[in-house]
Amino acid sequence: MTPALAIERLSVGYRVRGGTLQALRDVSLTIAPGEVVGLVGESGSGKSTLAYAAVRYLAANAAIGAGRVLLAGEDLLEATPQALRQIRGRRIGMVYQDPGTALNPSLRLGEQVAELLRTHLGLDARAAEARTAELLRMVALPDPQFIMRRYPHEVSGGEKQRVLIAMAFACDPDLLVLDEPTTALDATTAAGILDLIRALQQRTGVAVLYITHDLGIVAEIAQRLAVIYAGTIVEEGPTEAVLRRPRHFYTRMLLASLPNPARIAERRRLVSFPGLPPDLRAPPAGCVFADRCPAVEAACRTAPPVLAGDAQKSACRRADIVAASDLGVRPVAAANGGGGEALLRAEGITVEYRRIGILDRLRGRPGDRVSAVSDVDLVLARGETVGLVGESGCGKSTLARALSGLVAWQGRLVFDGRPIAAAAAMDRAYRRRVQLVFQNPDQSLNPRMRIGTILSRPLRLYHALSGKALAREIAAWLDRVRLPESYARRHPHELSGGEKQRVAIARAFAADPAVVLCDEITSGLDVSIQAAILNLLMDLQAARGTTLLLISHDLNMVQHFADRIAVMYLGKLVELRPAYGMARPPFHPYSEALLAAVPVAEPGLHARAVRLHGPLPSPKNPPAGCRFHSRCPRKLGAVCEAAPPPVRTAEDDHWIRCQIPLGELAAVPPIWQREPA
Amino acid sequence: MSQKLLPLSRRRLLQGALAGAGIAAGGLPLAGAASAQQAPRRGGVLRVSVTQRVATLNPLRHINNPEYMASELLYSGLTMLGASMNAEPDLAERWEANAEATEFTFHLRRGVKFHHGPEVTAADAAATIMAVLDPKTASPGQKNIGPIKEAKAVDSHTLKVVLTGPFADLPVNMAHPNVRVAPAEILARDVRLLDNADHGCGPFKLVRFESDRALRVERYDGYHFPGRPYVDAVEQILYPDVAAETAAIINGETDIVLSGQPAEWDRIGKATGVVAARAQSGRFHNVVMRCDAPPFNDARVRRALALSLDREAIVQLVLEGLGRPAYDNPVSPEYRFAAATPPFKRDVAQAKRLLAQAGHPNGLKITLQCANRPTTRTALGVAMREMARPAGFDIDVQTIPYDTYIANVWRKANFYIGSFNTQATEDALYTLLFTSDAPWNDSQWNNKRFDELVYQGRRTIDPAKRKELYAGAQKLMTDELPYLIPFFEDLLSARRTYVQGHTLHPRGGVFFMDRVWLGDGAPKRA
Amino acid sequence: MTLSYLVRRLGSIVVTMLLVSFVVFAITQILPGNAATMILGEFATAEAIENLSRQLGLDAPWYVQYLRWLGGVMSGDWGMSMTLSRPVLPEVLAALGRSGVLAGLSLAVVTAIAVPLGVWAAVRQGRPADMAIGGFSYLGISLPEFVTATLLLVFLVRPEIGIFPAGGYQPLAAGLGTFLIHLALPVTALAIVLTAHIVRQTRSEMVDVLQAEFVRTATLKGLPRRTVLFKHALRNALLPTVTVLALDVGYLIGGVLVVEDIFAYPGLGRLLMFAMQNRDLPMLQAGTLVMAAVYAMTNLASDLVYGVLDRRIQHA
Amino acid sequence: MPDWLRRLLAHPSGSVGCLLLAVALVLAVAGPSLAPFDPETFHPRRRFEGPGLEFWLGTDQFGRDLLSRLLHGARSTILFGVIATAIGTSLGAAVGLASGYAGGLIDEAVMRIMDALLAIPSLLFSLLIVTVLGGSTVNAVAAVAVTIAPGMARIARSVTLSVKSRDFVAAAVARGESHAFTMFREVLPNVAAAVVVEASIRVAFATMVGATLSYLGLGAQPPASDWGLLIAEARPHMLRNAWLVIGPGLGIATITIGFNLFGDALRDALNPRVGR
Repeated sequence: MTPALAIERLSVGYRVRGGTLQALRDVSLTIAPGEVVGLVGESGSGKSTLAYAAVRYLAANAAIGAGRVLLAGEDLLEATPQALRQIRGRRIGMVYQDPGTALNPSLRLGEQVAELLRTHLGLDARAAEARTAELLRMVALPDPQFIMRRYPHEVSGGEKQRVLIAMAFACDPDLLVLDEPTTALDATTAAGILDLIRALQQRTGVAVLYITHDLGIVAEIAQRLAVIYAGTIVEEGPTEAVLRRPRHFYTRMLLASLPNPARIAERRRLVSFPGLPPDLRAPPAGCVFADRCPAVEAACRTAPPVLAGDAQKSACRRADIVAASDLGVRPVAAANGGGGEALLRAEGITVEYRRIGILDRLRGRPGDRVSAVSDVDLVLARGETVGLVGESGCGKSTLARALSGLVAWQGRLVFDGRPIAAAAAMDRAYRRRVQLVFQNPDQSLNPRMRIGTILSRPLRLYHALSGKALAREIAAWLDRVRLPESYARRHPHELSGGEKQRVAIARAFAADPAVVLCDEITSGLDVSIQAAILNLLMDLQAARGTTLLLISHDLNMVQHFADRIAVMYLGKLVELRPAYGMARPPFHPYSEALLAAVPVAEPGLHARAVRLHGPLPSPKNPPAGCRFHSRCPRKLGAVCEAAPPPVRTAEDDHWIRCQIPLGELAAVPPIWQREPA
Repeated sequence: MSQKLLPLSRRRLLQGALAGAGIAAGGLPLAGAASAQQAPRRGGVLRVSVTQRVATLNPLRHINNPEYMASELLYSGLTMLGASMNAEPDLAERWEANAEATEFTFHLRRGVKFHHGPEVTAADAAATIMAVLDPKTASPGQKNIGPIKEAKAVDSHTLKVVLTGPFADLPVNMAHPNVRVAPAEILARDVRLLDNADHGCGPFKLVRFESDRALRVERYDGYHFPGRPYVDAVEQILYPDVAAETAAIINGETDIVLSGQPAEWDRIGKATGVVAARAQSGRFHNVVMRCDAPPFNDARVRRALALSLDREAIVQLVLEGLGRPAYDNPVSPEYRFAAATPPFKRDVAQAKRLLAQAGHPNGLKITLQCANRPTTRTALGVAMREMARPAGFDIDVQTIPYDTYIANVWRKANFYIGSFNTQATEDALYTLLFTSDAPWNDSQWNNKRFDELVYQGRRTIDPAKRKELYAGAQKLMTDELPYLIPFFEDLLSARRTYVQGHTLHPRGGVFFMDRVWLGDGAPKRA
Repeated sequence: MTLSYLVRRLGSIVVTMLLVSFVVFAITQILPGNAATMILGEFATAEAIENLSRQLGLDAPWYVQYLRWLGGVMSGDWGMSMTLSRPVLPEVLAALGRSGVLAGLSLAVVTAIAVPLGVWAAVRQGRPADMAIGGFSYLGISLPEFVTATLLLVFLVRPEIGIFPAGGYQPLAAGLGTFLIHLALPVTALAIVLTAHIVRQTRSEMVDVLQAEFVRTATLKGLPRRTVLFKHALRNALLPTVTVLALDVGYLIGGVLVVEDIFAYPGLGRLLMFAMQNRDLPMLQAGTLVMAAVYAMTNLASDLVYGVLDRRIQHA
Repeated sequence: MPDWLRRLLAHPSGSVGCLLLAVALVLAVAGPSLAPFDPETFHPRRRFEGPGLEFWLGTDQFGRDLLSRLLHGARSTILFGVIATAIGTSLGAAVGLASGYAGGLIDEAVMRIMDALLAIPSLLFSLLIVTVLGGSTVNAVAAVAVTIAPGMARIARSVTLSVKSRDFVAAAVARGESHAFTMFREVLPNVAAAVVVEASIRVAFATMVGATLSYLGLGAQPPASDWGLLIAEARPHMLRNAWLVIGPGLGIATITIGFNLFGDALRDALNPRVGR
C-alpha cells in the first residue's frame, strides 16, 4: 500500500552566518494511511523542519539538499506552485503550536474557515458558511454561529485551536501534520484538545504526523514513534516498544529526565544530560549523541551509526545495552519533609489591582477591581519545598511577587517570627532572606550587564563585598551552579537558556536567603535542561537548608520535587496536600482534573478523563460562591454558586475547599489505571 | 539709454498746461517703449506677475511695487510722474503757485466720477492729502509729500494747498503713490474701509482681490482719459518664488514680470517669445556708516573703505552687470539736477594709508550687517568683505532677517547696507535720507552746510540756480562720504513680445498699465 | 471601554491644545519689537504706536493678554491681521482649505503609490526590485523638499513641455483639469519624501507580517498567493502604516511651508511664512494653532482608526 | 570588536552607511585643509564655470571655488545635525527616562507637555523659534534641538516603561537597590540603545531641517559655506551652473543617506530579533 507520507533520505540545511546549519540529515520516515506517527524531539532537533518539509514550506534561507517527500506517491518537492496550492489545505491539513498567532487577527473566525472551503471545495458563500458551522460543531464548539462572528482575540486559546483543527479537517485530508498543538495551552485545555484530535482521527482515519517534545502525549496518541535528535532520527518503532524498552541512549535519557508520577520512588532527582547538543553547522562525523552519551565508545565518534532494526529501529551501536543501563543516576536525596518550624506564614494575603477609567471617575464609580490573589493562607516551613500549581492567570506569580514585596498586598505576613505589615515594610533584611527567581531569565537578567556584575549585586548589597573578595565569591558562585569562571565576563545573550537560569539561581542564592520563590523557572526549557536545573536547585537546597516555593503549571514536575502541594484556582487556594501520595483521593475536583490532564510517558498507564467545561473566567469578575463552579465537572448545584465553599480537612496536612463532603471526594476511582501489559 | 535732461521753463514747472497734458496722455516715449509705435488696440486680459503680496488696497498705506501698481490701477492722483520726473496732469488739469511757492492751487478736471458713482471733488482731494498727513493713518508718505500745512477745497473743483515754507516740487510730490484721491466721505468714516474695497476713480475697477494669490481689475469705462485703458482686464498674480515667476512668463502664463531679478534676467532674455526690458534708474544700495561714532566718525576711514572697492567689479558680481557704478553720489543722472560725479579707481595702497592715518595701522575689524532681502545686500556685503580685505579691513558680514533689520538695525546700527528706490526729486531724496532732520537720516552725518544747500534748493524756483545749489550738495557728499554708494541698479522687467506700450519708469514705482495693449499673438483669456 | 477611550483621548487633546495655545502665545510674545510697531510699520510716530498699544491691550500683563486672546479664540474672534487689515480666522480657514486639498491629494497619491511599492519590495525582499525601491526611498527621504521642488520647477515647467504651470492655484470652478494641473507639481514635490517614507514603512511592516504565523497558516491553507498577500498580510501590515501616515501629516505640514512658497500656492503654509516674515502675530498665532489642531486631530483620528481596525488594541 | 559592530558592518546597508559616515568624518575633520583654494577668494573673471581642471567642481557667482567651499562647509553642515540631535536627544532622553521612571502624575504632566510640543509640526516649530530668536546657526541648532527633544522624550519614556516592566528591574527592586542604581544602571543602558538608534536617524532629519532653515534664510548666513546655504545662494544661478545646486545637494543627500542607512542598520544590529 502506498504510504500516506513517505519522506526519503531528506536533507535540509539553512544558510546562516558562519556556514550552513544542517537541520535535517538523511532523514527517512513513512506514515501509512490511517496511522498516527509521533515525532519527538527537543527544540533545535529538526522536528519542525521535518514537519514543514512535509508541506514544502521552508524558510527563505533553507536549502533542500537531497531526498524526496512523497504524498501518496507524489513528490511534493517537484510539484508546481499551483499543484502545491491544490495540496495544501486540501490533502494536507495542519495544526500549529500557537493558536494565538496562527489565526489572522483581523479576520472573523468564520471567514477564515469559510475561505478555505470556497477555495478548495468551490462552495459558494452560503454553503461555505453552513459547512463552517458544521465543522465548528464537529470540533465541539457549542455555538458555531457565535464563534464564526468573533475575531481571534475574542475567544480563548482552546477555542482558537479548535477552529484551527476544524480547518485542518475541513477538506477531509489524507494527511494531518500537527505541530505541537497543545504546547501553548493550559494542561486542562490541552487534555481536551488531545481528546478531540484522537476522536476525530479515529472517526476519519486520517494519517497523522504528530510533532511534540512531550513523550507523554505521544504515548497517548501515536501508534508509532520516531525520536529525532540533532537533525537525525535516532530511534523509531512502535510507541509501546520504544517507551518500554528504548534502544537508544537518547530516548532512554529523555524518558528518565521526565518527572513521572508512576516512578515516585525516584523523587527529587531526575536524570540530567551533560553537555549540549552538537553545533549543526559542523555536525560530528560519528554519532550525534556521542558527546552526551553515558556509554560512548571511541568507535561511536568515527562513523555515523545506521538506523537499523526490524520493527524498532535504532541508530545506536550499543542498542542492546540501552534498556539495562543505570545511566549513573545518583541515589535519591532524602526528602526534608514538611512539618518543620514555620518560617514564613502568610495569612489572608490578598492582592488587588484597581483600574479606574475616566468615565468611572466622572460617574464616581469605583472602577474595575481585579483581585489576583484572594485571601491566601500559606505556611512555608524551614527547609521544606512547597509546590504551588494552577493554570496560567490563576494568581500564583502574583502571590510570589507579593511575598517578595513587588506588589502591594493586604493581609498578614510573619517571617521568622517577625510580623510584616505591608510591602513597604519589607526592608533590605527581609529582601535578602526572601529571594525570587523569575520564569524567564531573558527578562530577569539585565542584557546590558555582564554575568559577573549581575552576580556581584547581592554580594555587594547584602555582604558588602568588594575587590578581590567579590571576584572570588563570584567565581565560587559560578562554580556552585556549574558554570565556568570565564562566564563572569560574558553577557547574558552569550549564554544558553539553561545557563542563564543557572545564573539567576546563583544570584538568588548568593544573597544567602532563607526562602527562594521559584516562579516557573523551568517552563521555557527543554526537559533535559529542566531536569538539570531542578537537580541543581535540590542540591543547593540540600546544602543550605533553604525553603523553596516551587511555582509551576506542571503538576507532574511539582509532585516530583515538592513536599507539599498547594493548588490555586482564580486567586484562591483550593487544596493543600502532601505531595507524597498524590495519587490518593480525596481530591478537590480541580486538582483531580489537573492530575488527569497530565500525559504520562508510560505505556499502558492511562489517566481517567476528567475534563473541565469552558474557559477560565476573567479574574475581573470571578464567579460567586465557589470560584470553580462554572467549570466544575462535579458541581452540586445552586449551593456552589451561592456560598463560598468550606475548608474540609482530610488529614493533618491536607485540606480541601469544597462543598462536596470529603467522603464523596474520596470515593473516586483512581486517576491512573494500568492496562494489563 | 540715459535720460536727457529737459530744460524746463518756470511756467512748465509750476503750471500744468492742458497742452502738456495732451502730450502726456498720448504717451511720451518712455524707456523701453521705443518699439511700441503701432496704434493701440483694445481688448484682452493682461497678466502681470509680482513677487510681493498686496497686503491692502488702501493706497494711503501702500509701500511696495505691487501695491503701487494696484494704486495706479484703481485710483488717480492729482498729478502723475512723467518719464522725465516732471509732474503731468491727472485729476488736476492745471495748477499754479504763488511767487514764493508757498501756496499751490490745483484745478480739478470736471465730470470725473468714482467707480461707485459720485463725482470727484476738491474736497475729496483735500481730505486725501490731510489723511496722508494724519499720523493715525500711518501712511508711509506722511513725511514725503512735502511741507504741507493744509489742503482745502476752495470750490468744488479748486484745491488750495498751503505750505509751511517754499517748496517748488509740490506738483511732483502730488504724484506720490500714497496721494491717490479717495472719497472724503469714506475717509471721514474710517480709513480702514479702503483696505479691502475699491473706492477709486482710476482706469480700472476691482473685480477680485485675493491677497495671497491674485488681484483682478476690469476696465472702467468712465476713465477720465478717453480711450484708455486698452485692455479689458488686468490680473496681478503673485509668485513669491522668483524661479516660479520666471518659469511662468517663459511658459506664457503671464505677460509681464513687473520687476525682474538680475539672476533671472539672462535666462528670460534668452527665452523665445519674451523680451527682457531694462532701464537705468537711480535705485541704489547705500552702505551706512555712522558718522557720529567710531570708527566712521573719522572721514579717512570712510574714504579708505570707498577707495578699496572696485565699483565696476561690484556691478558685475552683485548685479550681473545690470547697473552702473556709482561713486557715492546718491543722485543718479536720471534726476533733473544731477551733477557729474568723477569716477575714481580702486586704490588699495591709498586706502591702507588712510586707514593707518586714522589710527588703524594694523587694520580694522568691523561687523557689517546685511538684511537678507533683497539678496543683493548680502552679495554686496560679501563682495565688500573680499575687496576691502587687502586694504586692512576685516569685515565680518552678518546676514539678518529683513524684519530684524528693520526692528534692530536700521537707523540704529553702526555699519549696514540700506537700499532705496529712485525718488521723484532731489529734494525728496535729500530730505528723506540725508539732511539732519530727515526722517531716515541713518548716518547722522548732520552737516549744517548740506542742510542749508538743500533748504535753499527747495525754495529756489530758478532751475539754473537750483542746479547749482544741488551740485554743491552733491559735491559735499562725495567729499565727505557719509555713505558709500557703490552702484545704481537697473530696473528690470520682462514682457511677452505681443505686449505693447509697456514702459519702465526710472522712478520704479510707476507702471502706466492703462497704456499697455496686447498685439498680435496674444492669448485669448477670459 | 471604547467610549471611555474616546473621552480620554478627546480630553487629552483639549489639554494638549491649551498647552499648544500657550506655547504659541508665549513664542510670539518674545518676538522682538512691539506688535504696534509692526502694525504701523517703519513710518509710525511714537505717539501713534503708544495709542495703538493701548488700543490693542498690549500694556496689560502677559497673562491678561493671553486670557483675552484665548477667550477670543474660543468665541471665534481670532483677531485682526496686522498686515492684511482683515479678520484672521476667515483668511486662515480659506488657506487651510486649500492646503487641505494639497495635503489630502498628496496623501492620496502617496498611499496609492507607496503601499503597492512597499508590498512589492517586501515580496521581492533582497532581490533587485527591492534594492531599487530601497535605493529610491533612501534618496527620497534624504532630499529636502526645497531641492526637489526647485528641480521640478526647472525641469518640468518649460514651454517645450507646456503642461505644468509654474504655480498658483485655480479653484475647482476653473475646471477639473485646470484645478488638477495646478496641483500636480506641488503634490509631486510633497509626495516624493512621503512616498519614500511610506514605502519603507509598508515594506518593513510587510516583511514582518509575511513572517507571521497567520500568513503561514494562510499559505498552508492553499490559498492563492494574491489572497495571502492582500487579504491576509497587507490588511495587518497597513495598521501601523495608518499611524505613520498620521505622523507624516507633521512632515507634510513642514513640506507645505516650503512647497507652497515655491509654487505660489496660496495655502496655510504660505500664509504662515508671510505672517512670519511680516511679524503678523495674530495670523501667526492662528495659523500655528490651526496647524497644531489639524495635526493633533489627525493623530486622534489615526488612533481611533487604528483602534477600530485593530481589535487587539482594545483588548489589551 | 563588539558583536553589534560586527553585525552592523556585515549588514549591507550598514557597511555603506559606515562608509559614507567615514567620508563625512574625514570631511568634517580635514575638509578645510584639503581645499585647493581659499573658500572666500573671488575669481571675478572665472564666474559660473563648470567643473574643470583648475576648479574641479566649478565656481559660483563670485568666482569662488565650489569644491573649496564644500570642503569648508562640511564641518559645520555635519556638526549642525550632530550637535542639534545630540542636544535634543540628551534633553529628551533625560526627561523621558525620568518621567517614565517616576511614573504617576509627574509622568502624566510631563507627557502632556511633550504632547503639546509634539503637536506643533517640527519644521514649523523650528521656524517659529528661529523667527523669534533671529536667523543664525546657533539659533537654528537650538531650534532643531528643541523640536527633537519631545519626540526623543516620548521614545525614551516608552522604552523606559517597557524596560521598567522587565523582570530584571523587578529583581533590582526586590533586591532593595537604590532608585539611582535602578534608573542609571539597570534601566538606562537598556534605554540607551533605542535612543541612540533613533538619534542616528534623527541626525539625517536634523541635517535636512538645518538645510531648509538655511534655505529660508534662517540658518547659517553668508558668507558661511554650509551646504544648505550654498544651495539657497545658488538657487537663482542654478541654470547657469547646475553644479552649484547639485554639489551641495549631493553632499546633503550623502550625509542624510549615510545617517539613515547607519541608523537603520544599527537598529537591526541592536535588535536581537533580526540579529540572530
